[in-house]
Amino acid sequence: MPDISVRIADIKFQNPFLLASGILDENGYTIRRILNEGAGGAVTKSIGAEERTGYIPPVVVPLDDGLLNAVGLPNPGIDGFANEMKISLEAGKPVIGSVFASNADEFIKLCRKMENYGAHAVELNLSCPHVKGFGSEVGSDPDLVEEIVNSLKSEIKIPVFAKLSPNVTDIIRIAEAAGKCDAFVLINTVRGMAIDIAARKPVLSNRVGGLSGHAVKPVGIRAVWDVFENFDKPIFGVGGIENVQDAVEYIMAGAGALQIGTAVYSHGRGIFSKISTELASYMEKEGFNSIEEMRGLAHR
Amino acid sequence: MPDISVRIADIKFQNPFLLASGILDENGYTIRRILNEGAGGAVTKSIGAEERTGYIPPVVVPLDDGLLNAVGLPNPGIDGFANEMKISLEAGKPVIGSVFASNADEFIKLCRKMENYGAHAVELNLSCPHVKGFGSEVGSDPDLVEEIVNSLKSEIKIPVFAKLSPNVTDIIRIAEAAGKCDAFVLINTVRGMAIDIAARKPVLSNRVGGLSGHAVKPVGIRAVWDVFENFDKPIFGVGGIENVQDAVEYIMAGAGALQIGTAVYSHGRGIFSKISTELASYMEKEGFNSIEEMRGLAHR
Amino acid sequence: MKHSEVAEVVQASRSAVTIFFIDDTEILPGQFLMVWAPGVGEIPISLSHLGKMKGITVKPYGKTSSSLCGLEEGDLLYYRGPYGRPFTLDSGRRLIIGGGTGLASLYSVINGESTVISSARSSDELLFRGKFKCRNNIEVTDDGSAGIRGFPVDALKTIDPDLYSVAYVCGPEMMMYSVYNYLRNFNLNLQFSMERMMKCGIGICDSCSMGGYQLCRDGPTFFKDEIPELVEFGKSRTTESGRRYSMK
Amino acid sequence: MKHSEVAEVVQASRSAVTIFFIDDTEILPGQFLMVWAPGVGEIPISLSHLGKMKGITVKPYGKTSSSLCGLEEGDLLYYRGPYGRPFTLDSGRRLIIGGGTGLASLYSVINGESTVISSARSSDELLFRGKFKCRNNIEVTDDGSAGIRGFPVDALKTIDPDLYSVAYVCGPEMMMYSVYNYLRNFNLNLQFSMERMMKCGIGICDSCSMGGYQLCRDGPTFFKDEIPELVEFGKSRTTESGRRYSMK
Ligand SMILES: Cc1cc2nc3c(=O)[nH]c(=O)nc-3n(C[C@H](O)[C@H](O)[C@H](O)COP(=O)(O)OP(=O)(O)OC[C@H]3O[C@@H](n4cnc5c(N)ncnc54)[C@H](O)[C@@H]3O)c2cc1C
Ligand SMILES: Cc1cc2nc3c(=O)[nH]c(=O)nc-3n(C[C@H](O)[C@H](O)[C@H](O)COP(=O)(O)OP(=O)(O)OC[C@H]3O[C@@H](n4cnc5c(N)ncnc54)[C@H](O)[C@@H]3O)c2cc1C
Ligand SMILES: Cc1cc2nc3c(=O)[nH]c(=O)nc-3n(C[C@H](O)[C@H](O)[C@H](O)COP(=O)(O)O)c2cc1C
Ligand SMILES: Cc1cc2nc3c(=O)[nH]c(=O)nc-3n(C[C@H](O)[C@H](O)[C@H](O)COP(=O)(O)O)c2cc1C
Ligand code: FES
Ligand code: FES
Repeated sequence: MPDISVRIADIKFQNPFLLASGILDENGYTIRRILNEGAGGAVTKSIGAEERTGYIPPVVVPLDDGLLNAVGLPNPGIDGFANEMKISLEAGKPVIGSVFASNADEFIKLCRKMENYGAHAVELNLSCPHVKGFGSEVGSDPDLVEEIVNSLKSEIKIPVFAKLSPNVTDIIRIAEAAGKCDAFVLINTVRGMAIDIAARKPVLSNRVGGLSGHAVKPVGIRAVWDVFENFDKPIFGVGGIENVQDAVEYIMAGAGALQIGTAVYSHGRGIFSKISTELASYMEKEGFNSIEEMRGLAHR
Repeated sequence: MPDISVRIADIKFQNPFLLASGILDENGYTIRRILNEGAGGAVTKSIGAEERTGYIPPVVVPLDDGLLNAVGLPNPGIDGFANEMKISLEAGKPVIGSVFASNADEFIKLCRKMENYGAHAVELNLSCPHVKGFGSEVGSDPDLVEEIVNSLKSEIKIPVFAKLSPNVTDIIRIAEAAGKCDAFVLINTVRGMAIDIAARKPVLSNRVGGLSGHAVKPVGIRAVWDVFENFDKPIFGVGGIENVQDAVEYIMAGAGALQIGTAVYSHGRGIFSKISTELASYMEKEGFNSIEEMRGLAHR
Repeated sequence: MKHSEVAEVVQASRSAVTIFFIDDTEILPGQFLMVWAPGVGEIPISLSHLGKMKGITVKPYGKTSSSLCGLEEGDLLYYRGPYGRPFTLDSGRRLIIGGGTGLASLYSVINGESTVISSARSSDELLFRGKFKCRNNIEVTDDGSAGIRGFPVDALKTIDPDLYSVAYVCGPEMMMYSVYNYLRNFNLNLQFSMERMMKCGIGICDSCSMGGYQLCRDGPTFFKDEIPELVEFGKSRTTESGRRYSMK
Repeated sequence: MKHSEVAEVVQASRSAVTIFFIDDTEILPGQFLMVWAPGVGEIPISLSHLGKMKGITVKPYGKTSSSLCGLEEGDLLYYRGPYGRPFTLDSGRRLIIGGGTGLASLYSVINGESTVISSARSSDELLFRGKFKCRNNIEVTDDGSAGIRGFPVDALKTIDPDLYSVAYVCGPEMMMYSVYNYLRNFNLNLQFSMERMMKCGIGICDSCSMGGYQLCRDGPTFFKDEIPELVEFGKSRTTESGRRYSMK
């Protein structure tokens, strides 16, 4: 059987499919279950310094070809998340702590705590498109990104992953600024909005949200492709992965591992074990022995 | 019957549905037919100073929920387009000349010719995402955009429309730079890519292309919403309009008129007359007398 | 978002109302809708009435439910769904145990041979009084203003659960927890409709999870043998922010 | 993109080959595929062979067609489609007029009672020689190396078109234009499969348009009464850039 495990920044994942940040990863019991049911690893909900309740529902709008969301980064604050990390880690698989903050100092504090909680790595949310003062507002300022990543790399021992936004003029410029990170995570959601014409109102209570799911796959593929062309660094591909073909497309574009978010809604939690089996059969049929062999193949 | 005609920058359109730039508008006979078959107006293929053959096919990739294209701005050059404009204008409806260039002087030359050909307005392609040196490379530089729009406004008599890209960090900043234009056109395609995993190659010969169609509608709605909130200027909404609901969603977000591209492929040329009839019935049923009455309603 | 015109609004208790609307979709007992009050909020609401004329029964708690309770005939009701795993309709005698608006989701499984234990704070909060298809209705109120003073478990002690083939239960979590701990020792089947905060309704936000299961998708219906897996049931829950607190 | 394994490659003339592959999709006579040679290009190609085993017959012109002609058994053929309006199969005797690879798209409509006029520059370029289902085959070559020296119209003058109920025509545009101008005066039905540059194949790029109709979508088949509407037919066409030039 081909080997579908991957090693990114010295963390070994039994399969390349991680649960993406913000999807069923706020409650430790849920993370533990998803890992036990077959995810190769999990990224937690993005956690900040202070407790936030997030936006009033509607926080999601299911669309034909994707999902629009503006959950508003609800989270119990880093201290309140200690127990959830503990429960999550009981699965014995890698758990990556996602964090958001507006400056380097705050990021350091959060990441130190994640490190103490036993997170295998931290993922910096430099990309959430719908919360003022955080996410892509931070992640679109190259100087700030550089300061954050560089100071984290000198303060934190566990690997640092930078999750970038596609909602920027030049993603390469931002990736350069985050150049010291241990891996890139591409992409977060694409800014979007939906109006209900009968109610004559935006559906999301926050009005603007982020588009995810199948509709944004081409956007993610292009981001992974461009970053792979320009940097020699691991990439987590995320955005619209629903089946083995999507996964292989990301790998051939340059991703060394993958994250799945919206498809957990459209295909259920079972997607992790299903897609892992499918990937192994695909590799067997095509004669690939490892994911590394497939990685970036479309660039040749 | 409700009045579905609109007036933008003093140009009267019998219905608010224009053919978008780049879709069936390179050949004068095609434009003439589409206008005769029911489009309210047409925007031409983007025309440059010199003849360009565009990219080698594949230039389009039909996807489940949209279309990826990198046609590469083929065009006969502004001089070679004179005859097509003549044929197009025989339909007796507004024809808007789309042009692309890399600096203000070139834009002026092109727009002057379009004016001489009888174009009712010019649309500046500041947004094509896949041609080096043009389109969004120009359109993401606020200083350059400002110079182009301002100098055009002093040199050209016909209205100037600025077509902006969603592939920028801050569309409001670019809209401000284009602040002297007579109307905004939102949006052009979203940068994307598709890889064929059996061939292990990007499908488009240019690799990167632009995503259009239903998948990008939320991106367009959000752009129109944000620009409407910030500027008191007409907006053409474009991106994923396939049916009357989509059209009304754009109008309620702030669009005063609409353009249709990809749906001409997915629904055929007949879409213009069909959607116009549907819009009239919708307005009748909902008690709207004019499009102006519906415009921006979701902002209340 | 779907929308339907409100056909009728009927009082279901002093404060709760049943909103009727026409929707041809097949919806099964125990499923719920995410109901939107534009500009206000969106909340999960069970269907109390099925068939071509559908009905939801809402009690005004906070902003969104209160806004819904203000709907009138001819207004539009906005919603998405149906969502969630329905009840299965077991044959044999049914024991129906509803607390507060929890009874709404059970209303459509009541048949002629059912016994309904309906509970509320006080008599005027009891839902659907006198409107049950069955003759056996045991009322329970916290303040004793009607029926038995106390909680549903007190009513259970007055009957023999093993005369029933199945119990359908819905209500506040602590009420359900005590009912569960009582009834698990009997032979009848159990179908519990669990209730937690639900922000998305589609299994993506984690706000409704219990022991790793999403109530909005794996539930809200859970069967007897599944309930032990819901390790948080009756013990701890998370707030809107995801902060965990103990229920004990 | 779809892909199928090449089952067999057979010579169809000195330079053209027929590539056979298995595809269960229903494809009708006159429809075409957009065939992709990865890393090279994508071109429209008609189906010459229908049924479960499909076949395309390609002549090497430029890069893409030459690359396709180099495919071997076991290689993958990439394509999308089928696209375009098919021929309708009229009853009665069929007159088949094919110039160059134009004959490929006509091959599947040839039946026992057909007369085939096949034309090419020279004898070794004639497609499918001796492989027609019918006995009547009039060959025409520019250089006279086989059959009549000249053009299909010269062959038409040797027969009575009104003995046929329909003519199916495909070939270079000027050839089709002369055939049209000759045959329009007779009573038989006409079905022309038009050919122009096609970049997208799906009716969006305008590269294949004639008189406002997209050959890739409204055509490539056009009927007798429609041809006058194709005002550019035989008169002017546009290059890859969209530059118009006169064909006269
Ligand atoms: C599957 C399901 C079905 C339901 N069916 C019905 C029904 O048929 N009829 C009905 O009246 N209600 C039903 N509910 C409960 C209903 O969704 C809540 O009453 C509603 O969310 C309250 O919203 P609100 O905006 O009015 O209150 P808010 O303004 O949001 O809150 C008012 C107070 O109630 C608290 N609160 C809100 N929601 C919950 C909750 N789910 N659990 C605990 N506390 C909460 C808030 O924290 C706050 O203190 C159901 C809930 C679920 C999960
Ligand atoms: C509906 C349709 C069906 C077709 N079916 C077949 C078929 O069954 N078999 C077959 O061999 N060919 C067929 N063709 C023609 C085929 O598509 C062209 O031969 C092909 O595009 C040449 O591509 P190339 O890349 O090899 O040549 P290129 O390298 O693109 O060009 C070689 C030369 O041919 C010219 N050229 C390319 N395409 C065309 C064109 N469409 N019209 C005129 N000149 C052109 C170029 O300008 C250049 O001078 C069909 C065309 C159409 C529109
Ligand atoms: C409901 C929802 C909540 C999300 N929350 C976060 C978050 O807190 N932090 C983050 O970095 N990304 C968040 N994302 C983005 C996802 O992690 C992912 O990047 C994006 O959805 C694209 O992947 P997908 O198409 O597989 O969902 C969220 C996405 C969704 C749909
Ligand atoms: C094949 C194709 C070619 C296009 N060419 C141009 C162009 O030349 N100039 C331009 O401004 N926009 C061009 N566009 C963008 C469209 O005008 C439009 O902005 C976009 O497709 C979104 O609208 P839609 O979803 O209705 O297609 C092109 C789009 C497509 C699909
Ligand atoms: S309500 Fe979001 S997961 Fe259940
Ligand atoms: S080939 Fe593009 S419109 Fe026909």
